[in-house]
Formats: sequence, C-alpha cells, structure tokens
Amino acid sequence: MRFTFAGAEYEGREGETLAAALVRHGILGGFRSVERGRPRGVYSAHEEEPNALVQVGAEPMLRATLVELRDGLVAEPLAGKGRLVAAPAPRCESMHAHCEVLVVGGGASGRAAAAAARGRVILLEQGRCAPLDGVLVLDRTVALGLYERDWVLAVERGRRLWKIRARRVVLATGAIERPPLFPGNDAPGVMLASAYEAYGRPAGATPVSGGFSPRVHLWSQAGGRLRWDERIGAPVPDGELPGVECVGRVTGAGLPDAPPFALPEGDEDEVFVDLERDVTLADLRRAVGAGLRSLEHLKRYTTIGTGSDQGKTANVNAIRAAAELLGVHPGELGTTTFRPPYVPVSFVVVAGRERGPLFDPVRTTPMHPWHVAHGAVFEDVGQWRRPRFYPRDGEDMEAAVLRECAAAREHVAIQDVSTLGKIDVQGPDALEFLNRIYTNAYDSLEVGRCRYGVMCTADGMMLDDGVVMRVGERRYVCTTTTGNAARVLDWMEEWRQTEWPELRVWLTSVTEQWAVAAVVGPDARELLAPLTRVPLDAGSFPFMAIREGEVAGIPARVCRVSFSGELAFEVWVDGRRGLELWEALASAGDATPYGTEAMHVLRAEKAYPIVGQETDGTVTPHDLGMEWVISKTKRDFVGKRSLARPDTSRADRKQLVALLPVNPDALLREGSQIVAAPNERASQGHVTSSYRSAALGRTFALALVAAGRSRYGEVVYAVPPRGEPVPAEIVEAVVYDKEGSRRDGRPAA
Amino acid sequence: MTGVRLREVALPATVTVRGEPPVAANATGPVDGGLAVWLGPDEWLVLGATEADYAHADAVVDVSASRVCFELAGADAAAVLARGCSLDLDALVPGRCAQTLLARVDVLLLRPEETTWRVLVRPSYAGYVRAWLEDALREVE
Amino acid sequence: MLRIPCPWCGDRDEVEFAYGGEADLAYPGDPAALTDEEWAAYLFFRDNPKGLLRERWVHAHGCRRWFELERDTVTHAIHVRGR
Amino acid sequence: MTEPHPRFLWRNPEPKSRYEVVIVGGGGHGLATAYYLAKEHGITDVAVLERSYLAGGNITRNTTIIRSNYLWDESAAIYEHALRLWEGLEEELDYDLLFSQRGVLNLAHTLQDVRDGVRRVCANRLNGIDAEWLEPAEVAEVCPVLNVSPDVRYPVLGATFQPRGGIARHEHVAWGYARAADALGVDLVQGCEVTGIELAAGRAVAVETTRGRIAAGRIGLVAAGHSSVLAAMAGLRLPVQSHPLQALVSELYDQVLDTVVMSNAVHVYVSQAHKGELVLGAGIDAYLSYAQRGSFHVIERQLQAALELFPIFARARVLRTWAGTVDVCPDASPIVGPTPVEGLFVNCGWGTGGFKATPASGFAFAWTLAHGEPHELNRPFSLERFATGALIDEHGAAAVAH
Repeated sequence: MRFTFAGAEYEGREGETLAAALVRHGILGGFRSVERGRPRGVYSAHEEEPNALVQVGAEPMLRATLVELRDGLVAEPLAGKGRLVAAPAPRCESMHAHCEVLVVGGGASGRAAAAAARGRVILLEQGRCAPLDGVLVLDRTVALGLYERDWVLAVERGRRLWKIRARRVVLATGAIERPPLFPGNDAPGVMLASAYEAYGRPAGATPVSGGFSPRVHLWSQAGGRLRWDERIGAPVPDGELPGVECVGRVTGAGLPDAPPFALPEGDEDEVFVDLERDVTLADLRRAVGAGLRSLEHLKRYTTIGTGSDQGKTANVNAIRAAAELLGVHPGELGTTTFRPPYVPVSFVVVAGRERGPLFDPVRTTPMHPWHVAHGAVFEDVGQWRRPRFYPRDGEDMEAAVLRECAAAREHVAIQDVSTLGKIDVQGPDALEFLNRIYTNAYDSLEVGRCRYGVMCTADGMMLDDGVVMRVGERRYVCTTTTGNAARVLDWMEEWRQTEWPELRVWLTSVTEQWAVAAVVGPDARELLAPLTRVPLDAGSFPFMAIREGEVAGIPARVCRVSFSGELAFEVWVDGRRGLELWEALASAGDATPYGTEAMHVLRAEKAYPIVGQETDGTVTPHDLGMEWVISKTKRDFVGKRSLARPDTSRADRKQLVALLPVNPDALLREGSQIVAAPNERASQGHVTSSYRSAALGRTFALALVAAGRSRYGEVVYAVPPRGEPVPAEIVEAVVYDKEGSRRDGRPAA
Repeated sequence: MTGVRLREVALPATVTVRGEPPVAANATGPVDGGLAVWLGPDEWLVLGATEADYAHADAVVDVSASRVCFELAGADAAAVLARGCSLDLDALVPGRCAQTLLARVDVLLLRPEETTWRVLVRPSYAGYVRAWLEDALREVE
Repeated sequence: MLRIPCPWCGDRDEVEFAYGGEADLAYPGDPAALTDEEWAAYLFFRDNPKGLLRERWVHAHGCRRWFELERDTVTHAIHVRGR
Repeated sequence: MTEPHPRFLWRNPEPKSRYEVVIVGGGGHGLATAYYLAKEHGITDVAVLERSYLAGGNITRNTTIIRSNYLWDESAAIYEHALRLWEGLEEELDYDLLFSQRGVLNLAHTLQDVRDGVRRVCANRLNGIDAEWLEPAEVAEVCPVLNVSPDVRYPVLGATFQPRGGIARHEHVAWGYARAADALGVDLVQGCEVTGIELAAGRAVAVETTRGRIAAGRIGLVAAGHSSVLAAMAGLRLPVQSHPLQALVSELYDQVLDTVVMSNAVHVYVSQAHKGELVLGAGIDAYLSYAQRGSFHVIERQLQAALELFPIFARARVLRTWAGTVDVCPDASPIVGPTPVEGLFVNCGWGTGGFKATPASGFAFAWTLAHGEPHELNRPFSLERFATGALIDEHGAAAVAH
C-alpha cells in the first residue's frame, strides 16, 4: 500500500503503524517542536509519543505511533498543534457493561488474571490481543479513567465509549520507558530503547533509556496512594484500594533497576525534560529560582506535563530533576495529579449518539398531527412543542395572533391545552395535604367544583399555579403549568414523604392520561351544544363547576374554567382519543384554533400571570396582587412564614401593573427596564409581557414596578436594549373587562 | 449478529394502585386476569384492570392512556438497551421489572421472555424513544 | 458516577436520582413562633461537613421514594444505607 | 522563547507568632485581599495562610471567564468594579495576565431566555455596563463557527453580548497578586493549615495551625469550598454548600473561536485560550462534595451540548478533566463581610463565578478588614440578608458555572 507523509509518498505494509513505516524508510526526523521549532523524530512506539504528531484529513493531533496505515493515507506532521475543520462527524456510540472482574492491560499478567477470574470477565487491551476463553476481550481499547473504584471508562477503536461497572478491577497496565536527561536528548534519531527494539534496531537510531515508570494513572485517579520506589526511580502503587488491585510491572515488579540519576553536565537549555512542551532543565532551574517549591507550581511555571502526551515520558524525570535542584528526596515532592482521560478522546466519541435529533426529547400531545397538518408554528415549552399560532395564507405572527384573539373574544376559539400538568390526589387526608401545599384554603370546595390555587416555595416565592378540582369525596385533580408539571409533583411528593408521612394521601401523575381542549368565547356553548348532552347554560353549569358526560361521543370531564376571562369550557378526554375530540371540535361550527401567543395575550388582558414570565423566583403572590389567594385563616402553609419577613413585606416591592404606552401603537420590548424619567438610570422594574390587543385596539404591557399599585396614572419610561425610552402610563393590571362580565358569555336571548 | 425486531404493542386497561403490593419489589406477577408490576413499596401497576376492580384499595387511578409499549425481540435485544440503559440487564431476569432511564427518558422495563423486552414510556416521549431505538438497532445489525 | 443504594431498587447509577441535601432538617412545628433568624437558619444555614454527612436522595427516575444515607463527602464512600 | 513568568515570584518565609491581619486561604481572592490591604491601606503586617500551595484551588481550576453583566444593581456594581480593575491590572501588577477582552456571548434558546436576556441587557446598560442584545444573524457575525440554524433542537434565538468581557490566564493572575503582595511585605505562608480558631470573650484572636499558633488583630476567611469547615471552628454555620464544579481542556488547535460563548439552556460554556486549547465548563454536580472530582455524565452532557452549538468541535479531543470545590449560596450571590464573631470576617459563596470577581472581591474585603465594616460594594452581600429575605437572586445571570 502507499501513504503520504509531509507531501512525499511512501510504501507501507499491512498492520504497520505510520511511525514504524517512517522509521523503516529511514525517516528519523520529519517533525518540529511546538515552542522552539527544533527538529524532532519518532521517539517511542506507543501512546506516550511526545514528538510524532500528525494531522490525517480532518483528524488532528494523532500519534504516528498509533496510526495504522491504510492505502492512500495522507499525514502531515504537526508542531504540537492541530487543525479543526468543518467536516461531517463520524458516527460514534456508547455502551454500558457490567462484570465481576475487569482487567486493564492484555500483557502476560493481565491475561493470566483474566484467565483465572470467575464470573463475567472483561479484558481491555490498547493494542491487538488474542481471544481468551470465557472472557470478553476488547482490544484496541484504551481505559481512559477509573472513577469511584468500580466504574471504568474506555474507548474502543476510537468510536465506541464503554462504561463498565466492575465488582473488581485488576490493573495490569505495565510501565512506560522514560528518556535519560543529557544535552541533545531530543535530537532526531534518539529514541527510547523499547522503541528501538520494536522498530527492529533501525540504522542511525540511538537507543536511550532512563528507566521505566509504572502506568499508575488509573490507580491514582481512583484515589490510590503512591510510594517512591528507589530501585526503579519512579512512583509505584502503595497501600490498599477496595476492589482494585495491581498486578505485573505496574507494581514495579520485574522492572529493571533505574540507572543512577544525576543532573547532567553541559548546556541545561539543551537538556529536554518535556519534549512535547519543549521544556528544558534550564527552565526548571529558573522556576526553582523564582521561589517555587511545589511540583504543581513547577509544572505550571514550566508547563511540564501539560502537553497532549500529559507528560507520560516527562513527569518522572521532572520529579527527579526538581528534587535534585531543591535538594530534597523525590518522595517528598509527591506527584502531580493524574487526571482522566489517560489518552485524549474526541468530543464526538464522548457525545455518542445523543446528538442532533436525539440530543433531547421533543414531547408532543395527541393532537400534534393535526397542528402540523394545519401549518402551526411551534414554540418550545420545556421539552414540549406547542403551537404558537396558526398563520393563514400570507399572515405574519402579529396578524395571526390578532385574528386568533378576536375569535376568542367575539366568537369561539379552541386551544390544545393537553400539556397542562395533572396530578391525581387521593386519600382521606387529601384536603389537609392541599391546605398545606397551596397558599389558599380548600375546606369549602365542594365535589364537582374547582378553585384556582397558588403554591409558594419555602422562602415564600411563587412556585406555580393551577386549578384544583374536587372530583370525589376524597379525590382531587390538580393542574400545574406546562413547564412545572414534573417539578410540582416532585415538590408535593417530597413534602408528603419526608415531612408529612402521617398523611394518608397518594399522588399520581395523570398529565398524559388526559387530552384537554379549551373551548373559549361567547359562542362556546353554541359550538359544544351539538356535541354533548351536558347542559351548558350558566344556571345548570356555573363558573368553576365540573360536569361528567360525553362530548362528540367520547366520555369526557368538562370544566368551566377560563384563562381568558371569556366563557370557556375545558374538555378532558382519554389521551388516546384526544385527536378524535380535537377534530370533532375543529370541524364543528367554525372554531378558530389558537396557540400559546394568543393565549398569552388573552390572559395578559386579564392580568393572569404566567409563572416564569411574570415571576422569576423573587416574586411573591402579594407582588402579583393576589392577596385574595393567601389564606389568612390557615395556621400554616408552605412559604407562609417567609412572607412575614421584613423584605418580603416591604411596601415598595415591585408589584404587577399594566402599562399603556402613550403612543397606542408603540409596542414595548419585553424585558425593557422601567425608569421614572427618560434620563433616569435607576431601574424601577421591568416589562414582563407586551402585546398588541385586538380587544383594546392598542398595545399594552404587564410590568413589575416598584410600589406600582400606588402609582396609577404616572407616566414612566421603558428603556429598550436599543433606541429611545418609551413613555407609558401605569394603570391597574387588569385592562379588559375589569368587572368580569364576560365570564358567563352572552346573556341568554 | 441476529436481528432484533422492534414493534409497538397495545396495552390493556391499566390502573395504578396504592396499598400493599401483591408482588415483591421490582417483580411482576399475575393477578386475577391482569399483570401486577411493582412501582414502589406502596404502589403497583395492574395491566388489565379498571378502577372498579380496586375500589377498596387506598387509592386507584386509571392510567390506561399514560403509557405506550415498545417490544424488542431477538438475541441481541439486551445489547440494544445496554446502549442507553445503565442497569445490569443480566440481573433483570424474566419476572423482574425495573424503572430506570433509557437515554434521556424514564422507562418501565419488563422482560416477558429471555430474549423479549418491553419498554413502557409516556406517550409524549414515544417519538423520541422509537427514533432512539431504531438508531440503536443500526449498531447491532 | 456515584452508585447510590436505593432501599427498594438496590444500587443504581447516580443519574437516576435527585439530591435532597442534608437530612435531619425537620420543618419547624410552629414557624410563626420563630424569629427571622431562626427561620433563616431552617431555610438556608447548613452544616456542610467535610467528612460524614447524613443526606437525602430520591430515586427520581425509579421508584420515586425519598431515603437517607450517610456518605463521606471526601471519599464519596457510602457508610450507612437508610430507608 | 519568551519567558511567561518573572524570574522571581515570592519569598517562602516562616510564619511570625502575630500579625495585624491573618488571611486564611492563599487562593486568588485571598492573595488579592492581601495585596489591596498593603497597597490601599498600608497594612503590610499581614500573613496569607495556605494549607497546601498558593493558588491550588478554584483560582486555577476555573474557566477564567470575565464579565460584569449581572442582573441586579448590587451585583452589577461589584462585578463592574472588578472589570474596571481588570482593565488596569497588567500594568498595576507588572505581569502579563494574558487578559483578552474578546467579548462574552450568552445564548438564548427559548422565548423566555430571550425575555430574560433582554431584561438583563437593559438593566446592565442602566448600570453603565457595555451590554448588547444580538439577534441570531448578529450572533453569527460575532461567532461564525456557532451553529445558529433554526433546525436544531434548541436553536439560538439571540444572545446577550458584553464586548469588554473575556478571559485571562488564571495562575498568572494569582501569581501576579502574590508577587506584588510579597514585594509589599506580606508573608505568604504555604503548607500551613488552620486547625482551629481561638476565641476570647467572643472575639477571634488567633488561629491554630499546623505550624503553630498565630495571633491576629483581624482574621479573614477566604477559602472557597472550605468556608463552612473554617467557620465551624468559630462555631458558625453558613448558608453555603460545597459542590464539585468540573471543567475540561482540549489539545492545542489553530484558533477557530475568538469569543467566549455561554449557554444556560444547554449548559455549556467555552472559550479558546491563547495557546489554542478549548476550555469548557458546565454546571455543578448536584451532591455535596469536597473531593475535587465530579461525575462523568456531567462532562458527557456538556460535550453533547457543545457539539449542538459547535459542529466543528466534533474531532477536538478532551485532554484533561478536573474539578474544583465551590461553595454555593441559595441566591447564587456571595457573602462578603463581618460575622457574628467579632474580629472574624468571611468572604465566600462566590459559587461558580468567583474568578471574574477576584480584583473587586480582594479590594472590598481588604477595605472591610481595614475598617472593620463593609465597603459600599459588599454591604448588600451580608449574612443578614438571609434573615431579612433581601436575597440577591442571580440564578438567571449565573445559571451555568463560569
């Protein structure tokens, strides 16, 4: 086969590494160092290589000693720095595995340990490795890290990440040869004796050896202690680590005695301690002269050990040299920390398959196919994808939303509200539980009725809101906001299980059990009447009442709740029939489907807050003007005590108000800050919501403004991110139908 | 490698029941006409029952529409799941069940037979889970 | 990746759990009777020990049960499995 | 090759038996405090006691992002003061800090992210901070390698941008302060662990250390991660919890990213340092820990997020991962000021954002130690706020570690 290196073409052999081929062709140099641009050549035969770095196509910083030749391979030498290029990412994946014994290292002692082990056994080997009976042998697989003593991360053939949970981990990781320190120890042709042998004693090459350093990386990562071994002149594993054992050369056993170590004569700026980082003995001496005593300081001053080889051939020499310079024993210096990964691993391998469409789930409701088919524009709400609006031919968002709002206020409109969180609360103590969790009281709530509720965090800030329906003597269903459904159920469970275990109450998520459609507008009855036998007139079906029956032939629970101020019915059906219900509603009469944007406008006209938009974790129900939802009679509820703290009861807290721009066509930018005068710089609050109102025929906004409720009529200025402050008048938060006259729809004719 | 078959399986009427479970922790078992699946020390699922069947339990909730079921069948089915599930699947023998994570999603894992696995998920996640499983299948085929 | 012992489901990977912080912080019997400082002590102030810690976890992606255990915040070793 | 560091950094003195001020913790904030005590207040009878080696904690374990675009006035004031000090620090300390004002982007991925981002930009501008709101096309101009396609799971809907934000080289900063403090006569004592705090009549009068008792006029605790441990020696509890915060660095590559990019929603933040390595961080690990190591799944999720934003990073390689121990306050804001124990002062709870604040933290804490009461900058960041409820909630501005 043929391959290209630095522009010249060479013949290569099957199974040969790029480094081996270069050396065989007599190329003992061919590389340059990162800082000083000194000529360098292949130095080792394995992953510790400090010099021979190449770029192969889009792959940067490959070690020539690990690159397996293939026909047509084109490699360019790199001076310690690679190139990132835009190219399609390779497909990578990850895999979980469990075993009784995991052996790292396929050498003689590793294979022996694996062969002797019982149960499920996995053997990892960096290079190629023969199979072993009853053992899962993963070759060309490098162990990157040992976490918490029983969890090993490994990468197989550069594309599969293994996450292996092992009862026992056996480290048979062997040792790395290190160079001796002498002037010119970085010259092309100088190579480690082990590499010299591996490459068949190439002509012109000079074998050198400064002894061997055990691969103690995984042991140390897992918290194993190290001890300086005089004989081999390197740190070795020391003491015990539950579930982890070292065998073979990593323990120091079987390694040759290290040659005696002394600081070399001659030009210390020619003696390389770290070849990849281009650091010399002179640099190290300078660091000591600067007053540095700890190995970590010397490392940072000189950058020894920070190269892509992580100092595999440099660190031990650095310890020995530093000890000489400081006149201490190497053992006193310890080592720098060993941090995963043992060899560099590409981002895409770690990321695996959970990228692009699999990066994070998109949650959709049973009605979703209809929304897609009808051209909805969607909005991400948490993981949910909800219709934001349904543009008709040529409509932009503004036009579509004005039309959808007008339909809800003047005729009838429908919204898919299936994403509401829903929690079934059952048990003899259900009422007591709700009274403790919500700020308001439920004692007077009758079966078949529902009530708006608010809950606070323990420090009194608005957590969520929703509707509590009493559907039985000891059974309630609570709704939550879309984004908070999981959080609220977890919150309730935490209090139930950890603080109030004596309460006989049980919680079940029914969020996806029910699909829900909101039918909104003065003609809501006209739309529903043909589809149901449930009496809909205000007398027999009052506001905040619940009825059971059928809608469009589907068993349904119908609730008269309104998030718009208009006459509205929520129709709840079995989730599997949600689409059927929706299609029936959409084709009955001429209901206008509307999305989250119109819903936001409609609720804002009535000053109904959106948790997370009007609130940000610093807003109390009082700030929102909701004193009426805070029980005065209950002894306690979650958050009650915090509402009595000096700061949470200040009169000048930011309060929810509406803003009417002086220019009725000016739309305030959501997020704009409020100031008292155009040139003022002291913030008095911010705009939380801002819309064009079809009902008002003008723009309006909701804002949190310092002492806002005492400042009606005052003109303040909304400062946008760009452009001039916009004057707007502070008014009462409810800007539409203050008296609530539209709630029951048109008076019966 | 032998192929793995992926299909969606319809679930019968299902309820969540509260009280003393009729099955041991993380186990399944037959209960008059249905299959009981352990969910917690005071909570279990019955596949094949209605609220009326458990009127005397501490609590019972119809959750028939709250889960969909994917079935993986074939010798390498476990190898597909192992790509996104950190459980020791060898220990999850037929008759056991587990609530855990598959990729980014909460799942209820059942193993009706040695080489047949059932993955129950909330319907809103079905699209993601199906896409994830189909993508994982590419790795074992 | 910590291995957390759920009393009901056995050892599971940390990703299946949510953390609940220090255990033994009982909700005050009568919050209204507390000074602001005493209430703040309950809400915010913690031992945050270096070493053994009794803490709360919930098997959020499993059986959804809360439980306590004792863990060393330096070694991450779990000494006491609880219910 | 040019030398990145001076030929001399600091003496290694033996500790005296008494100092006017003892600072516990030889990290960035402690060293900066010592420097400003000596320079601004002429107090040079100061010891910085470090149990291990100088600047071995969070100061050299963070991702060195510098910015001041916090939401609330109190935070904006102290972080902007820090940024102004950063802008003159290389000259002041006569040290090459590799301070690079390359701009910091904070991406919005949802409509609420956009509202929150615009809100913060508007607040910043009122506070004289150079914040801008960028639409997606403008984001792409600032950062061409960022994927702003609308077809991704969480598309970029806009971003806040602070041009004066950037990065610096962490150990240069710490060593710069250390060298300057040493030159002004401050004793930097390494390998000196505080094992106790001696109280007399309710006042802190000395510290017990592994190198003997050291009396002090005033004691400042500046030991991020270990604040609770030290406070407990004086019988104090703090509203902080110690969590691991992980980061990672890649091999060296030619420059592809010349600004800092943060994303709260997908939890990743990244810059490319001067030598060419990519530096990435994410959120804290959920559990309490002093182990200076975190869990791998956090790194895994962080890289999945990074590749959603930067497809060109696919073949970049993780060279090294590590963790620091950060102490986190309930409102994601620090505690800097006096304690109920007379003579004992605390500077902690910077959580994930302490690096950028180093100069102002040292400046304000030095003032506090010199005068025995808080400076205007740190007065709002008191322990009392947890009782009154006057929290300074910066979770929005500090939602990811940085």
